[in-house]
Amino acid sequence: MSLIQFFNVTKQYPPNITALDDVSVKIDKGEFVFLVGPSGAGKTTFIRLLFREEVPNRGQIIIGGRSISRLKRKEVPLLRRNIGIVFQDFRLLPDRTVFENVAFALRVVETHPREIKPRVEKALAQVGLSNRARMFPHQLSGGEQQRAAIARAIVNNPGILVADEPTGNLDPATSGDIMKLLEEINRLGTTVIMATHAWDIVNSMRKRVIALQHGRLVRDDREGGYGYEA
Amino acid sequence: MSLIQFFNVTKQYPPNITALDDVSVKIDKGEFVFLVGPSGAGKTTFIRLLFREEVPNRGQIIIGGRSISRLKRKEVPLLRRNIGIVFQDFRLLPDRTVFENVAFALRVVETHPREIKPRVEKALAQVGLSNRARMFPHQLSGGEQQRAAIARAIVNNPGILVADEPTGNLDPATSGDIMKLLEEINRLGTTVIMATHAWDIVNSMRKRVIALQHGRLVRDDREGGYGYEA
Amino acid sequence: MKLRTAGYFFRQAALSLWRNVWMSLAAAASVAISMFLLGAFLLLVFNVNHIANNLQSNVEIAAFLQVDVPRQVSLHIQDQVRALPGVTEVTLVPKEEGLQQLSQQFGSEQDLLAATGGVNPLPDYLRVRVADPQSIQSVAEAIKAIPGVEKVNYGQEVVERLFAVVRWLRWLGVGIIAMLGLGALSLIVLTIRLAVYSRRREINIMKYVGATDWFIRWPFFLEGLWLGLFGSGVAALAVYLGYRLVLNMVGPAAVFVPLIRDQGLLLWSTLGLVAGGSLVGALGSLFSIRRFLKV
Amino acid sequence: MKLRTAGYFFRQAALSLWRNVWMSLAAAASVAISMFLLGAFLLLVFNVNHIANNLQSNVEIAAFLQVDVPRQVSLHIQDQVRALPGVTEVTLVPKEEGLQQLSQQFGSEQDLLAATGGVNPLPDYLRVRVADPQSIQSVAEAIKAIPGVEKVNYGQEVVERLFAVVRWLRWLGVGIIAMLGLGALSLIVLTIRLAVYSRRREINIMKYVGATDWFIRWPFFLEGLWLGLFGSGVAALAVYLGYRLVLNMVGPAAVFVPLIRDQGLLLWSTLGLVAGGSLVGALGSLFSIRRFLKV
Ligand SMILES: Nc1ncnc2c1ncn2[C@@H]1O[C@H](COP(=O)(O)OP(=O)(O)OP(=O)(O)O)[C@@H](O)[C@H]1O
Ligand SMILES: Nc1ncnc2c1ncn2[C@@H]1O[C@H](COP(=O)(O)OP(=O)(O)OP(=O)(O)O)[C@@H](O)[C@H]1O
Ligand SMILES: [Mg+2]
Ligand SMILES: [Mg+2]
Repeated sequence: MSLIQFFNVTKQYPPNITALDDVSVKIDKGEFVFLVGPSGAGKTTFIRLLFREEVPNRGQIIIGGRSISRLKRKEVPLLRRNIGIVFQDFRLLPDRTVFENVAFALRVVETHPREIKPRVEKALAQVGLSNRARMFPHQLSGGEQQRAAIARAIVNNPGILVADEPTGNLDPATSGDIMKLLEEINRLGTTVIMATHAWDIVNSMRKRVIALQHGRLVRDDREGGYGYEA
Repeated sequence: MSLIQFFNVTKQYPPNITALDDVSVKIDKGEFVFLVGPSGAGKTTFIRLLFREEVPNRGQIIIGGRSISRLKRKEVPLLRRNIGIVFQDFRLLPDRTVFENVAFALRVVETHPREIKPRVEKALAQVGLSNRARMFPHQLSGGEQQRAAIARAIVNNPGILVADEPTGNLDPATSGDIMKLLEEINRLGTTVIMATHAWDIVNSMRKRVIALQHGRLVRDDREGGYGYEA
Repeated sequence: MKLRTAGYFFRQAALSLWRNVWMSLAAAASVAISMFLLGAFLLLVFNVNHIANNLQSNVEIAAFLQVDVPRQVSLHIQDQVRALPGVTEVTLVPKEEGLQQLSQQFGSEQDLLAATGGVNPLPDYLRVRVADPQSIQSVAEAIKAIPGVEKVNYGQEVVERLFAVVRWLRWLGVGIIAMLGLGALSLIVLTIRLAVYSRRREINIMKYVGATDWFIRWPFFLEGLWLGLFGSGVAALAVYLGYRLVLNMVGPAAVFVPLIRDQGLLLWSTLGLVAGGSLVGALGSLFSIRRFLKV
Repeated sequence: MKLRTAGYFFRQAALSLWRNVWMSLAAAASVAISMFLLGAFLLLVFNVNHIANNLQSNVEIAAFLQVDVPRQVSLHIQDQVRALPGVTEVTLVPKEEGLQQLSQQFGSEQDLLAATGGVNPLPDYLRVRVADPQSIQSVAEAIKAIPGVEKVNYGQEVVERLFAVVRWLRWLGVGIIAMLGLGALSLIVLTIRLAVYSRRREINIMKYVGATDWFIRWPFFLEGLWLGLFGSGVAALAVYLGYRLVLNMVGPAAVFVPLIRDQGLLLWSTLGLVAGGSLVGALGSLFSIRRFLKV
């Protein structure tokens, strides 16, 4: 059975915006999936539904065999802990340092304090931010904030890693490093779903590509390239 | 005389981060300049100094013949009104609609109300956001927010347009449209300075490229390509 | 500033209140509570003062005449006392009446007169009221100087005591009002600061887009003004209606508690509340955004 | 929750207060002002009540005996009265002393006795104090029933009047405290709501990263607790010192204003303030984040 399943999912925002329109898709454990589509196509909405920031108006989302619309309120945090998320707008806690922001993902699962420091430091090193650990988000450049968000998403070794535009603020060299990191993580068994506009990365990696347009699934290729014309 | 002049500008952030290091550069009226460099190189800092969000620790910045470190407090808004800015983090007013956010740039210069509507509508049409005018920033996708920020920057026909990563959240097609728009604006006489990581755009446009690395100016080519190795 | 810009400010302030409606309500409620407390105590202190004045002006002087003074002379002395400046009322209590009162007190009416062999040992006396309680001592002395007056008594000790208590009450009232006024002021300013604080980013953004300080200030000023106006308006209404309620409730039973029933005072103090609240709101708002304008 | 997580919560709450230091101070100041007002009025009402009790228990019964009762019988009656339940003090005022007092009142000492031909027309009387002012009427009636007692007088009218005023004062006091308590409660809750409101995004982010509700709540709960503790601690200290100051200032002059000098009450009410403030702060904080947890 697939790890993630969307059955005829439709998401509408008030007043009358259909962000996702009857989308059905299956993603298996260990897959690496690119989510592409023009601005406003529904990529972020797809991701929001995954970790239940939003619930669909119609259709079903099954993750690990459970319908997430049916999760009890107390179970939602458990779902989210198993999903590492890189938000398009970073969503770092403004009054905590980079270190604390990354550590927070470990704290919520009550990791032993002795473990926290080395694991956070490793994650920060992986994204090249070791020398910014003591700084606050507003003291970072755009790319550095993005990398901090990535570090927070991976520190917990989640089963699923969802990244919304994780290279949007990064130069090509750093982007390359981050992509190598994501591939590495994927190789170790984590399912990776990444929304992106970076056609060069998509084209060079030849992974599965899911293309959205106007909220509809228009293409789903095993080893696809960038592009979303139906 | 050049429109914008940096003389040996150094900007340090506490505790000991040198974001810009002895940068001297001249930009003439009507130029189109790309600002490139790896994440954390100092591009955003360069832009912040331009509109006086920050003041340099050493060196001088002259815009239109005036040293902007010597501006009186009341003159700062006048400087800013002549510079349209697209922020890397958008900085839209959260409790105003897209229309009101764009209109705000006109209101501060006390444009006649009758003029405001058509001009805002034209700017929104130029970035392809006409159908999102009544929505609030948090209801927009990342790319849509970016375009709203661009609309606000251009609505006022500023003498200088500064854009920090204006295509970071945009798909290639929309990016192309935005670049055409910026070129058009530049052709009409506006000086455009754009920080970006989009090497494909930089390479295809063959405009002036200023490259920063670790806060230092490492390259300044008339018709350059992307790249910042010294 | 052009006139049409003013219109924009008004609309903007209203919109802003509406879009932060939850925060606006919290701030306005805070203003309302503070101003209500202030208003309620203002009226309380006014009333305590009123009652104290009342008590004081009820103080009487008893002037005992010499025992052997004939009734004719007593009446003459009464006229003399009545002519003294500051005296409002003089009643002559003839010795017969005095004895009757005394007898009643001991509960043996006939016995007392009988016991003394039909001789009334008491003097006539005058009950004197003065206009200004503060002048009681000097009036007493003037009366004492009149020939035929044996002793003047106005319960010196009790009166001194009463006056001390009243003085103390007045100071207490002033202290309470000052304390509550300061408290209300600080609370309103703090509330508005917190409300503005949660919008500090907004102010920054405005500055970055080229708005002048005044352009940013105006809508905030108006917002503060309206918050203050609304909050203290509610408070004033509550104070007004609450006081009317108290008057009605205490009303018939309160011969002993003479409350102020003057509509003017009530109106002026509620108006004062509203004006004060609005002012504090507007200025508090201006003051609070100051630190965020420095960018 | 593991124990080490508790340590993290404590550090997190402290850090958070420190990083939002400006907001924390505003909120704590708001708590302090509200609680100070409440505390000050609490003591005021206690004192007014105390003074009123004092006044009431100063009320005496005067029991006039029959004029012809011999001194021996008077003394016997005194013993009988003393044995009545609720009576605390009985003083016999012999008729000689009574006459002297009366004479002094009229300012003609010798004349009065002389005028009556050396015959003292007055009866002996007893001055009776009771433990509980409410029982004064029943005691008076019991005394009246004793043979040899002619008339019992406790200034019925005045006492009724005094009791009415005191009752009124008590209700007023309860009303004021209730009003201020409610006001302080609302002000603290509103303040903390505003403080939490400005951090709503932070709460959202925590939820998105997989924090359980309680994991988010704890530090906020502690923050609220500390804000309340600190604010009301300052208030309690101010009330305590302020009251000592008032005692010292009024001290010698205040024979007329018998303030409570009981350290226990002062201590308990300040402790009560601190406990109440902390509780309201903590619960207000919990209550305020609730709506932001629903994501
Ligand atoms: N307020 C601040 N306090 C301290 N350090 C800061 C602050 N703002 C920026 N920096 C540091 O200054 C350096 C330059 O930052 P800047 O934002 O100019 O980089 P950038 O070239 O825009 O990078 P990016 O492409 O990632 O946006 C970074 O290393 C950043 O951490
Ligand atoms: N809270 C909301 N309320 C109303 N409309 C919304 C809301 N969030 C998103 N939308 C709309 O839904 C559509 C899809 O948004 P989404 O964020 O999923 O796009 P996206 O594919 O991530 O775009 P981008 O590449 O620009 O980030 C957009 O048109 C957007 O305006
Ligand atoms: Mg998106
Ligand atoms: Mg930048």
